[in-house]
Amino acid sequence: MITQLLPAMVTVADKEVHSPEFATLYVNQAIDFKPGQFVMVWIPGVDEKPYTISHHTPDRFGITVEAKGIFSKKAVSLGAGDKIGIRGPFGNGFNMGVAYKRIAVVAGGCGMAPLAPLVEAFQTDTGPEIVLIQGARSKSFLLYPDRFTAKVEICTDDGSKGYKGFVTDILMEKIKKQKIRDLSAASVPAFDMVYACGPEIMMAKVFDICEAHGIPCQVSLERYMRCGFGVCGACVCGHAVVCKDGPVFESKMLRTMADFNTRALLKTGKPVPLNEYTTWRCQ
Amino acid sequence: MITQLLPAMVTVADKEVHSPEFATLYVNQAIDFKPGQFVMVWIPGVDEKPYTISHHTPDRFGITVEAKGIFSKKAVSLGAGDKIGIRGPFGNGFNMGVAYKRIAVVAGGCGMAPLAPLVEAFQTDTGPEIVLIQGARSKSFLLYPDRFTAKVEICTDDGSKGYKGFVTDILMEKIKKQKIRDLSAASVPAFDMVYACGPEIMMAKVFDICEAHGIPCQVSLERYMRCGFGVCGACVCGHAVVCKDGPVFESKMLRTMADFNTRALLKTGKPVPLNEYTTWRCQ
Amino acid sequence: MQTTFLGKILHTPIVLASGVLGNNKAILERVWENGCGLPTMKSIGPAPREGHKNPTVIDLGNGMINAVGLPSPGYLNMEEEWQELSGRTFPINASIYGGSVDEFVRVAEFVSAKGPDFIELNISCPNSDKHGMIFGVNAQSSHDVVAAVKKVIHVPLIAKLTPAAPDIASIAKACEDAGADAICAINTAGPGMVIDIESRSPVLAFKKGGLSGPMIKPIAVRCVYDIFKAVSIPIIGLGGISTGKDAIEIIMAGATLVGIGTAVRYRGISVFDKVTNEISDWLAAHDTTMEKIRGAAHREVR
Amino acid sequence: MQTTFLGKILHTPIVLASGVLGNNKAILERVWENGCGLPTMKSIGPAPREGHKNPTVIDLGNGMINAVGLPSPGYLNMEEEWQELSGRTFPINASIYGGSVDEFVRVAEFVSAKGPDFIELNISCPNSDKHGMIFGVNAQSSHDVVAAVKKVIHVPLIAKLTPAAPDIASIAKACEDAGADAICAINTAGPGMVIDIESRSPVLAFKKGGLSGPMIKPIAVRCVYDIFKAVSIPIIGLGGISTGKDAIEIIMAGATLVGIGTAVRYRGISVFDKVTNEISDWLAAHDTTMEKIRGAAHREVR
Ligand SMILES: Cc1cc2nc3c(=O)[nH]c(=O)nc-3n(C[C@H](O)[C@H](O)[C@H](O)COP(=O)(O)OP(=O)(O)OC[C@H]3O[C@@H](n4cnc5c(N)ncnc54)[C@H](O)[C@@H]3O)c2cc1C
Ligand SMILES: Cc1cc2nc3c(=O)[nH]c(=O)nc-3n(C[C@H](O)[C@H](O)[C@H](O)COP(=O)(O)OP(=O)(O)OC[C@H]3O[C@@H](n4cnc5c(N)ncnc54)[C@H](O)[C@@H]3O)c2cc1C
Ligand SMILES: Cc1cc2nc3c(=O)[nH]c(=O)nc-3n(C[C@H](O)[C@H](O)[C@H](O)COP(=O)(O)O)c2cc1C
Ligand SMILES: Cc1cc2nc3c(=O)[nH]c(=O)nc-3n(C[C@H](O)[C@H](O)[C@H](O)COP(=O)(O)O)c2cc1C
Ligand code: FES
Ligand code: FES
Repeated sequence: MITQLLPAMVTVADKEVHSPEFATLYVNQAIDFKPGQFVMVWIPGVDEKPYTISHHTPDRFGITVEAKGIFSKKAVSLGAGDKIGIRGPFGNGFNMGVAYKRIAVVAGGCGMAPLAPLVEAFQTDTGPEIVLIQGARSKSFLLYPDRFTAKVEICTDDGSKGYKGFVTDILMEKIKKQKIRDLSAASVPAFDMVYACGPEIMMAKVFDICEAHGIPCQVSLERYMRCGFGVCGACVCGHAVVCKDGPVFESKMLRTMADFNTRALLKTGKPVPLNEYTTWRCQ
Repeated sequence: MITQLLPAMVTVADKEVHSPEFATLYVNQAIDFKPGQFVMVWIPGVDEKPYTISHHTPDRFGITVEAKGIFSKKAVSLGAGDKIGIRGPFGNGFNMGVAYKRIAVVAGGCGMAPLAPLVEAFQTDTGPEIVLIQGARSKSFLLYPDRFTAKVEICTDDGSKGYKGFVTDILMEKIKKQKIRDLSAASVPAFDMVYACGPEIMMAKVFDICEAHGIPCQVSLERYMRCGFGVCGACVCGHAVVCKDGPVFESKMLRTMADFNTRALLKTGKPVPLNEYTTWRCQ
Repeated sequence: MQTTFLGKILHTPIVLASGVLGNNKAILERVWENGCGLPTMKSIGPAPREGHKNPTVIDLGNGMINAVGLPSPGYLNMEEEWQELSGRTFPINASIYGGSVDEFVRVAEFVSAKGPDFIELNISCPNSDKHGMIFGVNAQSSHDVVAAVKKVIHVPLIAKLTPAAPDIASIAKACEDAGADAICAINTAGPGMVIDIESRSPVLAFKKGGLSGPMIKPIAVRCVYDIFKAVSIPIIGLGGISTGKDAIEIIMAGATLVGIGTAVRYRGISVFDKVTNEISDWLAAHDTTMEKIRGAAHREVR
Repeated sequence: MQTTFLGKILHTPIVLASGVLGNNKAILERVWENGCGLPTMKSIGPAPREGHKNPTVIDLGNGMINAVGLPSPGYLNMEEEWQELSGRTFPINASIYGGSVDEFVRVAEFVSAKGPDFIELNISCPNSDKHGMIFGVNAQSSHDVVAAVKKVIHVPLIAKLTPAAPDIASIAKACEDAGADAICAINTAGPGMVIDIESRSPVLAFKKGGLSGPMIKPIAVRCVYDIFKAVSIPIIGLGGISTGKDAIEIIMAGATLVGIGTAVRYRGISVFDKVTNEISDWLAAHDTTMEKIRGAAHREVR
C-alpha cells in the first residue's frame, strides 16, 4: 500500500517514451489521488524527488519525467520490472468547482503533467467548456498529443507546431474573444477559473493577466523539497509551504506570497532570484 | 477514557462500607467489561494492584477491596472525591454458556467480588437455575447480603450465619440432590457449569469435586502481577499466564496447570508453596 | 498566555523547534502569528552546506526520522535574511552550529551582531559526521564551547542538548556553569535507522537519522526531569510535544517553555495556537498556573 | 527454519527476550513450543531482589515503558528451577547480572555449572541504581566483565548491550575482544519517563523506565547495523521486532537471530510461530535465504 509514511517499493509496470526527453512510468497500484497532488519518488542509492501524478485510474497511475539532471535521467532510463519507492500523495490538488461553466487550462512544457488529469476530470458531459492551451519549446516537447477530447491550442517557441509564441498570448486572445461573446454581461469574468502550470514566469504572467481581468486562477508551484509534508521548510515560498499549502495556490494566496516569481531557496536554504535557482520542473 | 494503556485518573464517586474490612469504591465512568475481568488500580505514591470489577452498569463500576496490607488498607480508606488510576480491563472473563440450564456458583470470602456480576448476568428470565453458595470466616465477612434475587446458601467457618463449615460441603450435597432428581438420566452432569472463586485450596476442592462428577468448572486465580497483560511473567502459574490466559481458567486448563494449588512466585520470582505465598486475594 | 523568558516577553510559551519550517522571515512570522511565542531559525553553520541527499525526512506515523544534514547558507551568506529580520515585530531565536569551538565562536559573534533575541547552540545534532554531536555528549567540551561563545555574544545563550548523552544532567550543569542562560532539551533521539527490505537499503540517504515526535516524548520528559534537578536556569522542553497535555507533562517535569517541531506534521501550523489554548484550558480547569505546576512531578505525592 | 547458533541447533531463529515471561520452566517450554528457538530466562542476580513497586510495566500503545527493577530470587535460591530445567528438551539462554565484576563472575560460574546452553550477560539494564548499566556504556568496563566471566564459564557467552552507549559498536568490539561469543542488542532504550498530569506524578514507581517495542525499532536496527560493521561474532537483534518483515529488516542490518519481547503483548505467545512463518514466507517469495540477506543493507545499492 502506498502511504505518506515509508516509501512503498513498487514495480514499474511499463514505460511510455514520449520523446528522448520525456517518459511516463506506470505503476499498477491503487493510490488515493486528486489532480495536482504529487508523490515522492525514491530510487535507492540515487535520490528522492517530487513528481506530479500525470495519469490516474483506480488501479494504476503514472508519472511523467523530463530527463534533466542525474535523478530524472536515471528515472527515465528505468523500465518495466524496475522498482521505485513511492510515498504520498502529498499536497492539495486543484480546487475543482462543480458549477464552472468555462475554464482555461494553460500548460507549459511538462507543466502539462499535473494538468492532464485535471482536464480529464473536467471532460464530462456536464463539465465546463474547456479552453486548453499547451506550449513547449518545440513540437517534440508537446506532451500527450492525443490524450484529450477537448481541443488543444498549441504554441511552440520555435513554431514547429501551432502558434509560434507564448501560451499567454493565446490566453489573452481567448479572454478578449470571450469578452466580446459576453458583451451583454460585461461584469462576468471570461473564465470561472484559469489553471496553469509551467515555468514560474509563465504562471506569473497568467496570474497577472487573470488579475487584470478579474479572473480567479490556480497555479502549481515547484520548490526544492525534502519532507513533502510541511515540516522541513525546504520548500517555503514567502510564507507559503509549497508541499503542504500547495503545490496548487489560488489567486488570493498568490497576491500575498512574497517570493512568488521572485525567489526560491537553494538546498543550502539560501534565497536566490528565480533565474539563479533554475526552474527545474518546467523550463 | 479508561484503557489498557496509561492509567486514567478517575474520581471515587462514593464508597460503600460493607464491614470494617470490606469496602466498595464506585467510579462513575463507563468501562468495557465482562464478568471476571480485572483492572489495575494505582494509588500514586503507594502502589498498583489488580482488582476484580465487582459492580458494573453502563456508566458506573465498582471494586470491592478487603483491607489486608498497605495498599488495600489505603484503598479502603479512600472516599468520595479521591482519585485513583485505573487501567484495564484485563484478562478473560468467565465463559457464560447461553444454553446452560443449571449452574452452581461457589464464592469464598471476597471471591464473591468477581462472581457477583456473573450471577447478575445469569439472573434473567431465560437464564439458568442458579445454585449460589457463599462462604466466609464469619457473618460480617459475607459480602453483598441483599444483592441477588437468586437464593444464597450461606456457610461460615464459625457458624455465625448459615451452615457451619465449608462451601464445598454444600456443593457436594447439591450435586447429590441433583443426581437424585436426575435419576432417569444418570449420565447428565448435575450442573452445566460450576463457577468458583475464593482461596485457591477451596477452588482446588471445587475442581476435584467437579472432576469426580464430570462437571465442567471455571475458577478465577490470583497471582502477584506487574504488567497485567501477559508480558512480564510475574503471574505465571505453571505454563499459564494468569493475567492474560486467565484469571478465569476452565477444567481442561486446570488439569494440566502444574502449579495450580501448589506453587506461586514471590515478587522475586522465586516459586514457593502456596501457603508460604499467602493467598492474598481471599484467605 | 504571555510569558517572560530571560527578560523578554513572549506572547505564548511555545517555541518553534529549530530545523522545522524556519527557513525565511515570512514563515517565522507566520508561525509567530499562529501562536508561537518564540520562533527558532534553522541552525546556521560556519560554511555553505547543502545537507544530505534525499530521502532526508520520513514520517514513521508515530514520529519522524530525519537526516537533513544541517543545510545552511553559511553565516556569511545570510545578509538578505538579516536585513529582512531587522524590521521584525517578533522575537527570534538564532540556532547555530560549528565543527569546533572556534567555528562556534566565529558564527556566534557574527550572528549576535545581527540582533537575534537569543542564540541557541546546537551542540547536539546527530546528522553530521563532524559537526555538533561531539560536544553534547561530553561535559567538558560542552562547558568549553558554551564558555567561549558566552564571551563573544550580547544576547542570552541557550544550550541545546542531545538525549544521546549518557548523563544529560551533567551536561546541562556544565553548560550552566559555563554561563548558559537556558537549556533546550532535547534534540532528536537515537539515532535510528530504517531499512527498506525490498531494496535492502537504508531509507535515508545518510542511512542513520534522528528520531522525533511522539515516540521520543518519554525520553524528552525524562531528560527535562533530570536537567531540572541539576540546574537552576530555565529549560525549553521539547521532543514529541503535540498537545496541551503533552506540554503540561513536560512543564511538570520542569520546562519553562515548550518547543514544538514534528507536531507541525500532525496538527498543522495552527498547532501553536491549539496547544496554547489547550494549556490555558487545562490550567483554568485545574485552577492553577504554569508557575505552580512547573516541576510539580518532582514533589513527593502525598 | 532450523538455525545453527554457536554450534547449537535451534528449531527457529527467534529468541525470547530476557525479562519477558521466562519466569519458570513451564512457560519457557511453552514459548519454545510456540516457535521460539531459544528462550531466555529472566535475568538472574547476585542476591534476592523484589524489584520495584508497581506500576512497573506500562503499555504506551506503540511500545512499553518498564522499570521492573531486576527482581530475582538470587542465584543461590533457584535449586528447584534448575532441577526442573535439567530434564528439559529445549535450549535455554541464562541471563545474569551483577553489580560488580566479582558479582558477575560469582553468578556466572554458579549458573554455568547448572548447564544452560548459553549465558547472556545483561550489562545493560537501566532499571537499577547500582546494577548493570555502568558496564554497558563504557568499553573498558564491558571488556573487563566479559573477560572475567569468560574465564569461569563453560558455555558460550553472549553480551547484551544497551543503546544508551554513545558508541555501541565500540562496546561490542570490546566484548568481542574480551571473548564474547555473540552480541545481543538491544536492551530497552531511553530511559524515558511518563508523568500523569492529574496526579502530577511519574507513572512508574521507579519514575524512569526503559522503552521497548515498535517505537525503539529504528534504534535497534541502527545499533545492529553499527555492531555488524564492528565485529565478526554473531548478533541477536531485538528491539521492537513484531513481524516477519521487522525480523528481515534487522537481519539485513546484520542479525543472525532475532529476539522478541514486547511483541508478545501485541500478538500473543504465538508471535514466535507467526514471525517464523512470516520470515519463511518472505524468504520463499524472494527466493532467498537468511544467510543471503544477512547484512544486506551494508552492500551498496546499484
Ligand atoms: C510538486 C512538484 C512536482 C513535480 N513534478 C514533476 C513532474 O511531473 N515531472 C518532472 O519531470 N519534474 C517534476 N518536478 C521536478 C522534479 O522534482 C525534479 O526537480 C526534476 O526532475 C529535476 O530533477 P533532477 O534531480 O534530475 O535534476 P537536478 O539534478 O536537480 O537538475 C535539474 C536542472 O537544474 C539544474 N540545476 C541543478 N542544480 C542547480 C543549481 N544548484 N543551480 C542551478 N541549476 C541547477 C541542472 O543542471 C538541471 O538542468 C516536480 C517538482 C515538484 C516540487
Ligand atoms: C486478578 C486479581 C483480582 C483481584 N481482585 C481482588 C478484589 O476484587 N478484591 C481484593 O480485595 N483483592 C483482590 N485481589 C488481590 C489484590 O490485588 C491485593 O493482592 C490485595 O488487595 C492485597 O494487597 P495489599 O497490597 O493490601 O496487601 P499486601 O501488602 O500484598 O499483603 C496482603 C497479605 O499478604 C501478606 N503478605 C504480603 N506479602 C507477603 C509475603 N511476601 N509473604 C507472606 N505474606 C505476605 C500480608 O501480611 C497481608 O496479610 C486480586 C488479585 C488478582 C490477581
Ligand atoms: C526535519 C528536522 C530538522 C531538524 N533540524 C534541526 C536543526 O537544524 N537544529 C536543531 O537544533 N535541531 C533540529 N531538529 C531537532 C528539533 O529542533 C527538535 O529538537 C526535535 O525534533 C524534537 O522535537 P519534536 O519531537 O517536537 O520534533 C530537527 C528536527 C527535524 C524533525
Ligand atoms: C517487562 C520487561 C522486562 C525486561 N527485563 C529484562 C531483564 O531482566 N534482562 C534483560 O536483559 N532485558 C530485559 N528486558 C529487555 C528485553 O529483553 C529487550 O531487550 C527489550 O525489551 C527490547 O526488545 P523488545 O522491544 O522486543 O521488547 C526487559 C524488557 C521488558 C519489556
Ligand atoms: S518539503 Fe519539507 S516543508 Fe515542504
Ligand atoms: S502480570 Fe505480567 S505477565 Fe501477568
